Amino acid sequence: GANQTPATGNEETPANTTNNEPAGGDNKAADEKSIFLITMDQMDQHWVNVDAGCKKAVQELGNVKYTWLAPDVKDDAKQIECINNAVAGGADAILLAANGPSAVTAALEEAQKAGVKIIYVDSAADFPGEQTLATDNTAAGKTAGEEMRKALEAKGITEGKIGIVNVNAATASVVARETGFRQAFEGTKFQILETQYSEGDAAKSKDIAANYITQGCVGIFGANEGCTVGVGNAIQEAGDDVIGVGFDKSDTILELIKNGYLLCTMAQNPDVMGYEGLKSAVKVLNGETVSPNYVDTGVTVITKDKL
Amino acid sequence: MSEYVVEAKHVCKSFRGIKALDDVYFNLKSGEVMALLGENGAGKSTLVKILSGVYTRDAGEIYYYGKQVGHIDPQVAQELGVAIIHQELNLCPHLTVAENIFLGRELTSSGLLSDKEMNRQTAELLEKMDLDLRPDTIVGDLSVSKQQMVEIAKAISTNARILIMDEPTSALTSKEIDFLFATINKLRNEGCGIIYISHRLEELKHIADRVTIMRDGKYILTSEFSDISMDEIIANMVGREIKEKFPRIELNRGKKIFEVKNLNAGRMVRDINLELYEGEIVGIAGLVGSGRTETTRAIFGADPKESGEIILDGKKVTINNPRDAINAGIVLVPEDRKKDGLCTRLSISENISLPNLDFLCDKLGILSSKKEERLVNKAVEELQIKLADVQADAASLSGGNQQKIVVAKWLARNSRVVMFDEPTRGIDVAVKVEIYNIMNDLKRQGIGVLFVSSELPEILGISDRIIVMCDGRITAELDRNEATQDIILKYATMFENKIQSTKEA
Amino acid sequence: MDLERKNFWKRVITKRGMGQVITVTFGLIILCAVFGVINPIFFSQKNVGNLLRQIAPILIIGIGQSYVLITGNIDLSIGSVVGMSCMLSATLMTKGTNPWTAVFITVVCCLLIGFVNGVLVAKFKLPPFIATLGTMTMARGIAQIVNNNYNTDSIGDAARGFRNFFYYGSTLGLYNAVWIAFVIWFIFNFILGKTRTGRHIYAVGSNIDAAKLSGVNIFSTTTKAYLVSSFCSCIVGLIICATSGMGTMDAGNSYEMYAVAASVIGGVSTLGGRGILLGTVIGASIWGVLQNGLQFAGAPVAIRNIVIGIIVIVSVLLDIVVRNDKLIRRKGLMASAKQKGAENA
Amino acid sequence: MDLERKNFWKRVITKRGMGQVITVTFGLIILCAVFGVINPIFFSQKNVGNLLRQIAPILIIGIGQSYVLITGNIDLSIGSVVGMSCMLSATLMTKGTNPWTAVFITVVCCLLIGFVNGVLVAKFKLPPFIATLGTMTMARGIAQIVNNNYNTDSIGDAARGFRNFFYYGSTLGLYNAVWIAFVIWFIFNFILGKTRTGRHIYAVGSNIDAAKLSGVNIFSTTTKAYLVSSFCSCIVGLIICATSGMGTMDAGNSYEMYAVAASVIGGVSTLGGRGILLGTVIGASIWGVLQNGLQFAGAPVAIRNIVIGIIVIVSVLLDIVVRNDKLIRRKGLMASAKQKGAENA
Ligand SMILES: Nc1ncnc2c1ncn2[C@@H]1O[C@H](COP(=O)(O)OP(=O)(O)OP(=O)(O)O)[C@@H](O)[C@H]1O
Ligand SMILES: Nc1ncnc2c1ncn2[C@@H]1O[C@H](COP(=O)(O)OP(=O)(O)OP(=O)(O)O)[C@@H](O)[C@H]1O
Ligand SMILES: [Mg+2]
Ligand SMILES: [Mg+2]
Repeated sequence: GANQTPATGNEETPANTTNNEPAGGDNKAADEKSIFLITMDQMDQHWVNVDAGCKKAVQELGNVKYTWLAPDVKDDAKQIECINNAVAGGADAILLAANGPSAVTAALEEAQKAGVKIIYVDSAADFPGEQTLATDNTAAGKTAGEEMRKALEAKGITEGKIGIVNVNAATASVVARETGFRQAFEGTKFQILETQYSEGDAAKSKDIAANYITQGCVGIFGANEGCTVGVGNAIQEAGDDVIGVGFDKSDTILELIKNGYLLCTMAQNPDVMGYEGLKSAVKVLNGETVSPNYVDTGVTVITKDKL
Repeated sequence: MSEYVVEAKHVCKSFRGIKALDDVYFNLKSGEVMALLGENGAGKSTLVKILSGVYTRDAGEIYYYGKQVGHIDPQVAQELGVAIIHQELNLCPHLTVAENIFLGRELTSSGLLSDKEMNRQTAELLEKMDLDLRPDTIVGDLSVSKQQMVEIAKAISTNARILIMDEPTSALTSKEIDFLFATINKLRNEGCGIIYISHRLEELKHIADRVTIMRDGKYILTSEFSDISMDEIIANMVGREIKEKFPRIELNRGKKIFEVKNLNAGRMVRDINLELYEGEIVGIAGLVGSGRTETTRAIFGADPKESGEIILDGKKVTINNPRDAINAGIVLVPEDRKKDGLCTRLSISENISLPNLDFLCDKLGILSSKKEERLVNKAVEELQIKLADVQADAASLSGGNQQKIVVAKWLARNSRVVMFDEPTRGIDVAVKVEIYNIMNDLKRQGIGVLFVSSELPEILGISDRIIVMCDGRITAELDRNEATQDIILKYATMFENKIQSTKEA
Repeated sequence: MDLERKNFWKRVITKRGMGQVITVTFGLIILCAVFGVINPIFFSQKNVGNLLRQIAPILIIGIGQSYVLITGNIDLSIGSVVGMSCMLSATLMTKGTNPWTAVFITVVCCLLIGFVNGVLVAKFKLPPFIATLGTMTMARGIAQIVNNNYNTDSIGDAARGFRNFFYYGSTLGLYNAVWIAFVIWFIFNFILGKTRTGRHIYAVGSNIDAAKLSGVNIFSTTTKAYLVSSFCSCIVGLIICATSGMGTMDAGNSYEMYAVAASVIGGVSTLGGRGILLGTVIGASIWGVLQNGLQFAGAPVAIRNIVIGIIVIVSVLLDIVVRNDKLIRRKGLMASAKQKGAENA
Repeated sequence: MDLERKNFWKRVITKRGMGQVITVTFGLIILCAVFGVINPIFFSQKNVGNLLRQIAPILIIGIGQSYVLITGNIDLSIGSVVGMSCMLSATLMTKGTNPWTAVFITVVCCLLIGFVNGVLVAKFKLPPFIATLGTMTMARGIAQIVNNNYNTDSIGDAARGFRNFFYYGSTLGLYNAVWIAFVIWFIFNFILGKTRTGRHIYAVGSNIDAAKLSGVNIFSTTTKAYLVSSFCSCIVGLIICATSGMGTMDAGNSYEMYAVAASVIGGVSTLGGRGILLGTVIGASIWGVLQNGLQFAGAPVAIRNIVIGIIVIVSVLLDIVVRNDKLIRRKGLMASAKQKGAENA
C-alpha cells in the first residue's frame, strides 16, 4: 500500500499504522518492511515525539509498514508482551525504548532468533542491538545538576538543602538522571535530601515540592515531565528564590521557564531518535551497516533566554 | 359496594413461571379482624405484599374503599392508609427506634429533620404501648421481641385504617402477645380493618372475626370464624384431613445416653443440667428469648462455653466446636434454616452431604461421588422429600422440604443425640406431622432426641419429658403426665426477683 | 431508667461510629505530636497551611466515598472520574473554552458517570464492586480519549482565575482548596445529618429491604450517593487541573483506594449504615499527615506503605475489638430473627 | 413436579454459573472470529502460542482470586504479592542464592501473606476488602524494601534454568508458562470440584453460618483459599521475574483487578458460593484475547479501556438478566465473614 500523507499528531491515534491496511503481514508488498516502535507507555509527549520522528522518516523513505505499540501502563511484563506481539505480528525490525536494561533481554533474544533486527531509541537494554539512539541520562542529569549549581553559586549560595522529585525507583532512565544529578553535587556542601517519588503525577509532585520548599530547600530537581511541572508550580506559588531544574519539554514546562519559575529544562530530542532510528532500521534491513553503535542524541538545555 | 375497605378480585402473581397466586379473591371490612390462613407457600404473604405495594400483581383488580386502584407501591399504599408488619423483621439496625418508626415519612420543618419532635412523638407512643424503651436507643441493640414491638409501634403510629400483620407473634413473649391482642381489639373497635396471618391457629379464638383460607395459591373460602370448626379450617388448608396432629409412640425408657452438667455460657445459659435416655423425646419449653437456642448451641459447640461437662454414653466428651460435637455423635438441627441450616446456593445433594464428607471422602480428602449419590438418595427416600432432582439448588424447594433437607443431612450419619431447635416453626400442619414422625423414628432407634419448641401443644403432644426454661435457667422438669399449658407457662415466667434482675442486667 | 442513663455514653459512642472517630482523633493527635518532635518544621505556619491543602483533595473524595459506603455500596470509579474531570476541563480550556463553561460541562459529564453507577447498582442490581470496576475502566478510557491520548498543553493565562479559585488563591488566610473542601464537607455533612435524603442513605445502607418497605426510594437514594461521589471526584479533578495547569491522563490514579482508606480509618463501615463525615475528616487528616510527616521525617516510600497498611488494618481492628463486633452480629441476628416461612429465595 | 422437570435445563445452567460459562464461551469465540477477520495474523501459529503465554499469568491469578471469591471474600493483595514475589526471588538470586532455594523462600514468604489475610478475615472478622487493602499496601512496601528501594540487577546466567522453567522454555510445543498455568488449573480445579476442601469452600461462600454448624472449620477453609491465592500470585511473580530476568518493584500493579475481572467474566460470583474454574479460564482468555487482539487491531489504550469496561459490566448484567437472579444481593464483597451468612436469609 502507498503511504498516506501523515496526519499531525493530534489527529492520529498513536497505535494506528500509517497506512490504511491492517497491520497484517499477508498482504504487504513484496519488499515492504514492517517496523514496530515499542515505547514504555503511551502517555508522555516524549513518546509522541519519537513517533512523530518515525513517521517523518517513513514518509521520506516509503515502502515501510510502521506500527507503534505500547503497553497501557509502564510495566516490564507488558512491554515484553508487546515485543512478543510485534514478533508474532511479522516485524522485520523493532525500535525499542526499553523499560530497563535487563528486563527485556530474553524476549529480545527470542526476537533476534526470529530474525528481527533491534534498534534502541531512548533507552537501551543489555542486549546487543544494531544501534542505540538515546539520551545519555546520567550525563544529562549531571548537566542539570551543574546548571543548578552554577545558578546557586551565581547567587552566592554554596550550601543548603536540595530536593529531588522522581517518578519512581523502578524506571532505569529516571534513576540514571537522579544519579547524574547527584554526581554534580559531589564534593559540595549542598545536602541532597531523601528522594521523593510521585509516579510522575504533577499534582503529587507539586505537594512534594511544596514540602521541600517548606523544609528550606534552595533547589529542586524534577526528573521527568510531570515532576518538573509540579516543581515549577510549587516554586511559582511560593515565590521564593528556589532554583528549579527539570527534564523534558512540554508546553507547560516552557511556559514555566518563560515566566522565570524554572531555571531550565533538559530537553531531549525524541524526534531525532525516532527519525534517525527508523532510517537506521531500514538501512539494516537493506543489508547495510550502521555506525556508530551508540548515538547520543543529546539534550538541549532550554533556559529563558533560549525561548 | 363500599362495604369492603379492601377487595381483591382475580389476582394472579407468578415468580419465574411458578404461580404463587392464581385467581385469588379477598375482602376486608372495616372494624374486623380477618384471619388469612393457609399452608406454607399458600401465597398469604404474596397476597398481602401485593395489597401493600411490595409486589406488583400480574393480573386482577384491587379496590380500596370501593374505588379501583391501579398501580400500588409502598408509598401509594401508605397514602391509602395501609400499614403492614412483614413476616420478616424489617428495621434498620443502625438507626434509632424513633428514626425507624418515622422512616420514609420523616417529620421536617422547612426541609430539616425535626428529630426532637419525632423523638417526642415516639416516646408518647412507646409510653402508650407500655414499652420500656427510649426513642433514641439503637434498634440493633434490642432483643428480637423488642424489635418486633418496635415494628408494631411503627405500623400503629401511621394511624392506618388497614393494618396487615404477617405472623406478628412468632417472635413475641406471652406478655407482649397479650398486649398485641389488646391493641388489635382496640383498633378494631376504632374501625380499623385488620388482616391477620398466623400458623398458630389457637390464637384465632382470641381475635378473629372472619377467616379466609388459601391453598396452593388459590382462594378456597371465606367464612365467619364462628361458623367454622378448627378441624374444618385445617382440612381446608391442607386439602385433606389430618388424622392425628400429634402422633405419639409409647416406648419404655432405656439407658441413659447423654448428660449435661452445670453448663454455663453467657447470660442466657446458666447452670444447665439435663439428661437424655433411650426411647424418649425431651422437650424444652420456654418463652422466646429464654435461652433455649443458646443452650443447644453451647452444647453443640457453636458458641463458646464457660464451664460444664458433657457426658455421652458414660464418657466425658470435650466439645469446642461443632465438628467435635458431630464427631462425638451429637448433632443440631438449627432453628433458623435459612440462616443456619441451608447453603441455598448449593444443591440439595451438596447440602445433605456437607456434614458427612468425612465418610464420603477417602484418606486424601477426595470425594466419592458414588457414595455421595447413594447417601443422598437414601436420605431423600427415607424422608419422602418431594423433589425432581437432587442437583437442584436448595433454594428451589418449598419451606417444608427445605426443613426436611436440614433434618436429612443429620440423619445420614449415625448420631447418638439429635437436637431439634424449633423444627416446625413456620411450617404447615402436614409437614409438621412428618417431622414428628421423624423424631419418633429416632426415638424408636434408641437415639436421644432433644426438642426445643415455643408451641406448647406440640411440646405437650410429642415429648415424653418436658424441661422448662426461663431467663437462661431451667426452672422445672416435668413428666408429660403432670404437664399442662398452665403449669408450663407458670415455670416459663418464673423470672428471678424482678428488681434484682434489672440491676444485674 | 437508671440503666438507660448509664448507657447514655455508650449510646453516643456507638451511634454511627462516633466511638471510632474519638479513638482515631487521639491517634491523629499522637501522630502530629510525633512528627512535630521529629521535625519542628512540621508545625510551622507554612507547613500547616500546606498540609491542610494537601488534605483537602483526599477529604473531598473521602466524603464522596463515605456517602457511597454508608449506602452499603462502593465506588471504585472515583480515581478515574478525577482523571476524566482533569482531562476534560483542561482539554476544553486549551481549546479556548471559557474556564467556567468548561467547569460546567465537566461537572455534567462526571455526574453522568455517577448516574450510570446508580443505574447499574440500584436498577440492574449489579454488585457495586463490579459495576464501578467497569465504569472505572471506562472513565479512564474517556480521560485518555478526550485529548486523543495525550496529556494537554498548558491551560494558559486565560485560566488564571480558574487556577486561583480552585487552588492557588487564598481567602481569609486559608487556601481556597481548603475552603472548597470545607464548604463541600459542610454541605454534605448537613445533608447527611439533617435531611431526609441523609436519613434515607443511612437506612438503605442499614437494611435495604426495610428501607424499601418503608417507602424509601432505593434507586434515587443510591443514585444520589453515587452522584455525590462523582461530584466530589469531579471537584478534585478540577483542583488537580488547577494545581498543575494542565490535564494529565493518569491523574487520580488509585484515589478510590485512598478514599476508602480515609473513610474507613474515620469509622465509616464498609458494610453500610454507619459512619459520619467528621470521621472522614479525621481519616483524611491521618492520611495527609502521614504523607507529609513521613517526608519531613525522611522515611523512604517502602516504610510509608508498610505504615499505612498497618494503620488501615489496626484502625478497623480496634473498632471491631472496642465495639466487640456488636452491630455486625446484631445485623446477622436481625436478618433472620423471624422465620421466613416457606418462601423460596 | 412437571414444572420442576421442565426446569431441568435451567437448573443445569444455573448450577455454579455453568450458564455464564457457556454464554461467555460464545462471546470468546465471536471475539476471536472478529479479531481474526480484522487481522489474519491473529490466528497465526506464532501469535496463538504467544497469546496463550500471555493468558497464563492472568489465568493463574484468576484461579487464586476465584478461590477467594467463592468463599465470599476478596483478595486485593494479589498484585502486591506478585510484586513481592518478583522482587524477593530476584533479590535472592542476585545475591547469589541458588534459584530453587530462592523460589522456595519466596513461596514461603508469599504464603505468609496469605495466612495473614486468612487470620484477619476469618479470625478477626475484618471486612476482606479492608484486610486485604492493608496487606496489599504492606506487601508492596515489602517489595520495595527488600532491595532497598531499587529494582534488582539482572539475575544473571546462573538463573537460566529458572528462566526457562518459568517462561522461556517450551515443552511439547507449548511454552512452559502455559504448562504451569495448566497444571495449576488442573490441580486446583480438582481440589475445588472433587475434594472435601473444595466442597467446604463453596459451603462457606454460600452460607457461612450453615457451614459452621455443619462442622466446617471456617478459619481453615477461608485461610486455605487465601493461601491458594497467595500461592498463585507467587507463581505469577516468579514468572514475571523469569520473564524479565530481574526484579521490578511495581510488578503486578493492579493485577488483583484483572483477576477479579477474569473471574467475574467467567461467572464466578463476587458474593460467594458460585463459580467454576472453567469459567476463569474463559474469563482470562477473553481478557488476554482483548489485550492482544485490540493491539493488533490498532486500537489505542483508551478504546481498550472502554471496551474492557463494557465487557465486564455486560457479562455480569447478562448473567443477572438470564438467571433473573434474586440471590445476587448487594454488599457481597464488603461483608465480613461473620456477616455473610445473614445475607442469605
Ligand atoms: N420473591 C419471590 N421469588 C420467588 N418465589 C416467591 C417469592 N415470594 C414467594 N414466592 C413463592 O410464592 C409462593 C407463595 O409464597 P408466600 O410467601 O406468599 O407463602 P405464604 O403463604 O406466606 O407461606 P408462609 O406461611 O410459609 O409464609 C411460594 O411457592 C413461594 O416459593
Ligand atoms: N447472636 C446474638 N447476639 C446478640 N443477642 C442475641 C444473639 N442470639 C440471641 N440473642 C438474644 O439472646 C436472647 C436469648 O435468645 P435465644 O435464642 O437463646 O432464646 P430462645 O429461648 O431459643 O428463643 P427462641 O424461641 O427465639 O429461639 C434473646 O433475647 C436474643 O435476642
Ligand atoms: Mg408468609
Ligand atoms: Mg430459639
